[in-house]
Amino acid sequence: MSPLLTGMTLVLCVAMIVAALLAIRDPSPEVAKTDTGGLPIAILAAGLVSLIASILFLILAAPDVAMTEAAIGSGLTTFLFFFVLGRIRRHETSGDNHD
Amino acid sequence: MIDTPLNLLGALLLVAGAAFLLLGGLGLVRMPDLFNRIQAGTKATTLGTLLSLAGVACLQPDWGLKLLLIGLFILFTNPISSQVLARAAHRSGVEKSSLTSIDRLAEDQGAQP
Amino acid sequence: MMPSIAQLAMATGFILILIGFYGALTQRNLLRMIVAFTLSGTGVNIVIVAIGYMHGRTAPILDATVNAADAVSRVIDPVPQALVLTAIVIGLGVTALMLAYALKLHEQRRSLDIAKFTELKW
Amino acid sequence: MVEILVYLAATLVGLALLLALYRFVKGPSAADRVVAFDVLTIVGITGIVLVALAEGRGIYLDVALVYALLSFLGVIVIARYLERGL
Amino acid sequence: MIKRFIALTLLLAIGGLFASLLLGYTPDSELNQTARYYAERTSPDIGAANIVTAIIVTYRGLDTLGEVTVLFLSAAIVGLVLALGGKSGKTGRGTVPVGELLTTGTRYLAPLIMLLGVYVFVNGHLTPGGGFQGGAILASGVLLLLLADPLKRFSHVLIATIESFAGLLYVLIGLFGLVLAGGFLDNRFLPTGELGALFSAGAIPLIYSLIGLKVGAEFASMLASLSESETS
Amino acid sequence: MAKARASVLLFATLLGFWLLLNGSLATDVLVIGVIAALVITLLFRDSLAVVSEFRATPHALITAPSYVFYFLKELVRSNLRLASIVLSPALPLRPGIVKVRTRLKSRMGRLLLANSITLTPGTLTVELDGEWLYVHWVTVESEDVDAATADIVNGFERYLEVMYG
Repeated sequence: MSPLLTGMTLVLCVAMIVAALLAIRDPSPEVAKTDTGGLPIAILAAGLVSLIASILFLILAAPDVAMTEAAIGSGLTTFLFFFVLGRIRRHETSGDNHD
Repeated sequence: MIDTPLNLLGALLLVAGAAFLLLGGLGLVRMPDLFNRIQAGTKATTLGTLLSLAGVACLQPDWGLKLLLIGLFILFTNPISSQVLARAAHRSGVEKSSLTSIDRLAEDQGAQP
Repeated sequence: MMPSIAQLAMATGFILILIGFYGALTQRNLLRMIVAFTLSGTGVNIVIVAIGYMHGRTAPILDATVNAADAVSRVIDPVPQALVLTAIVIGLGVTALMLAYALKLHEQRRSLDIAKFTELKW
Repeated sequence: MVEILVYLAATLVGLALLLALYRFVKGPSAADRVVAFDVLTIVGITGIVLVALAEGRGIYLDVALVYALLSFLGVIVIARYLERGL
Repeated sequence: MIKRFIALTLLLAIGGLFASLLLGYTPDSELNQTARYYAERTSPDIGAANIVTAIIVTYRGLDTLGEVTVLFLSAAIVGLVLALGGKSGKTGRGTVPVGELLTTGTRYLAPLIMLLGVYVFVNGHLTPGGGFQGGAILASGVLLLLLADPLKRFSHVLIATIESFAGLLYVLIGLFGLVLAGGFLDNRFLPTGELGALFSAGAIPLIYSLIGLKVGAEFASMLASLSESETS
Repeated sequence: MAKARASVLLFATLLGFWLLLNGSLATDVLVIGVIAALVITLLFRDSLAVVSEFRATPHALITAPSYVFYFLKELVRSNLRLASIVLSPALPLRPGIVKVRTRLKSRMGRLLLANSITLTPGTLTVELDGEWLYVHWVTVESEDVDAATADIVNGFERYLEVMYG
C-alpha cells in the first residue's frame, strides 16, 4: 500500500511545516508586552511538530524512534516548557506587586 | 487483503470511524465558541477512534487485545481531559458565544467568590 | 514522477532545520529561541532517519512477519535509528539545561529579552 | 474492495487532520488551540493504527498507546497552566 | 531589519547546500556492511528480536552508559542551578485548587501509567519500547501525581536512592559481562533463550530495566526540582 | 480491612492490565507481572480508598454490563445528534451552562457519572462541586435544576447507584 503511505507523508509534511511556521511567528506587539505573552502557542506548535514527526518516523519504519519522540521529544519537553513558563509568570505577577 | 465478510465489515467500520473523525474536525471548525468546540471534539473523536479500532480489530483479529486496551484507555481519559480543559477555560474567562442563554456556574461563582 | 517517502521526509527535515535557524536568529525572547532550537533538532532527526530508509523494507524488529533467516533482505538500516534515539534523549537534557538557565536569568533580571543582557556585547 | 475502503478511510482521516490544523492555526484563544491539539493527537492515533495496518506490523500499536497517554497528560498540563495552577 | 536580511542570506546559503544534498541523494538498495552484520548476527549472537535495542544495549553499550551519565549530570545541574541563591520558604502555589475529577482520575490512572512504563522497558528487546521511553513514561506518571496534588513533596531521598542503585547495578552487570562473557556489558552471561520470549536475550531485559528506572528517576528529579524550588 | 481489600483490588486490576498488554499467559510474563504489580501496589498503598468503592455484590455485577450497553447506545445517539447539528447549515444551537444535582456519594461513582455525561447527548461537565454538577448543554431544553437533572443525570445514576452508591 505504498500510495497510501506516500499520501499520508505528504499531508503530515505540510502539517509540520505549517505548525513550525506558527511556532516561530513573530508575536504581535501587544501580545509581546509581557515575557510570557504568546509563548504557550509557540510551545504548543513546537510540540505539535514533534508529535507529527513521530507519525512520520513510524512511516519511515522506525518505531523505536517514533516512541521516543512521542514520549520524550513531544511529551516531556512540552511539559518542561510549561513548568518553566508557569514559574516565570509567577515571577512576573509577584514582581508587579513589588515594584 | 481478501474480501471475506469479516474483512468487509471491518473496512466499513473503519470508514464509519474515519467519517466521525472528519465530523469532529468539521465541528471544531464550525462551532462558534470554545465549549461547543470541546463538545464536538470530544464526542465525535472518541466514537470515531473506537469505531476505527474495532474495524482494524476485524481486519487483523490478532491485534484485538491491544486495540481493546487502546480503546479503553481513550474512553476513560478523553472525557477527563476535556472536563479539566473546560473547567480551566471557564475559570480563565474565555468568552462565550452570544447565543449562550444561561450560565449558572458564573452566577453561582459571582454570588460567593 | 512521484517523490519517494524518503525524499519527502528529507525535504521536510531540511525545511524544519532552516525554519528553526531563522527563528533562533531573529527572535529576541530567550524562550522563543529555545523553542526554535528544538524545532531544528527535530528536523535533523528526521533527516537522519530518512537517510536510513529503504523502499519496500520494514522495521528492524524480528517477529512473526519478519523471521531471522531473511532479515538481511527485509529490514532497514538500524544504525541511524539507534543514533537518533540517543540524540532525542540528549536533546531533552540540553533543553532542560537551557530552560534552567533562562529561568535563572529571568529571576535575576526580570526579563527574557536578549537585548537587555549586555555584559557580553562587544 | 477492502483496499478501496481503507484508502477512503485514510483520506477522511487526512481531511480531519487538516481541519483540526486549520483550527489550530486560526485560534483565536490559546484554549481553542489546545482543543485542536487534543483532536490532532486522537486523529494521530487512528493514523498510527492505519500505518500499522498498511505495513502489517502489530508491534507498531505500542506507539499508539503512548500517544493516548500523551494526549491526556498534555491537555491536563496546559489546562493547569491556563487556570494559573502551575 | 538588517539583522533579518543577514539571517535570510545565511539561510539561503545553507538552503542551497541542503538542496544540492537532496538532489544528489540516491537511496541504497542494499544494506551497507555494518548494518548487514547487525541484521545477520543479532538474533544468533544476542538473541534480541529488536535490532535497535541490541545495538544500543550491547554493541554500543558503553555509549549508552555515557549517555545515561550525561543525563544524570544535566539533571543534577538543573537541580543545582535552580537551588542556587533562591530564597526559599515563600510559596506562591496552591492558589487554584485542583478539581475533584482530576484527583479521582489520577488515583486510578497513575498506577496504570506506571505499569505501562514497566511494560515498555521490560519488553525493550521485543517491542519498539526500551529503557528511555519507559523511563519517560514513569516520569510522566510522577508528573501526573505532581499536577493532581501541587503541594505534594516527593521524597528526593527515594528518587536519588533508586537512581544510584540502578546506576550501580548497571555497572555491576557490565563487570559481570567482562568476567563471565566476552567483554564489558556483554549480555551473554545469562542464557540467550528462545527468540521472542520475555526471558531471552541474556541480560538485555535486566539492563534495559535498570536504564529505565535510572532515566525515570532522573527525569522525575528534573520535573520535581522545576516545580518545587520556591525561589523569589 | 478496607485497605487490604483495596490493595487486592488494585493488584488484580494491574495484573489484568498487564496481561492485556502482553497478550500471553507464559510463565515469565506472569512472574514479571506479579512482581511489577506488587511493587506498584506497595508504592500507591496510601491513596487506595477510591479503588475499593466498587460494590462487588451480585446485583452490581449484573448491572455493570447493562450500564456499559446503555452507555454505548447513548454514545452513538449523541454522535448522531451532534452530526445533525454540525451538518445543518443553520447550526441550530442554544448553548448554556445548567446546574444539576447528583445523589451519588462515592468519588469514583461521581467521576464515572461526569465522564458518562460528557460523552453523551450534547452535554459536557464543566465543574463538579460536591453534589452539584455544572453542565454545558449545546441545546438547553430546561433551565430548572430538577428538570435538567431528570433529563441529564437520572439515566446513568440508576445504574451507577447500584454499582457505587
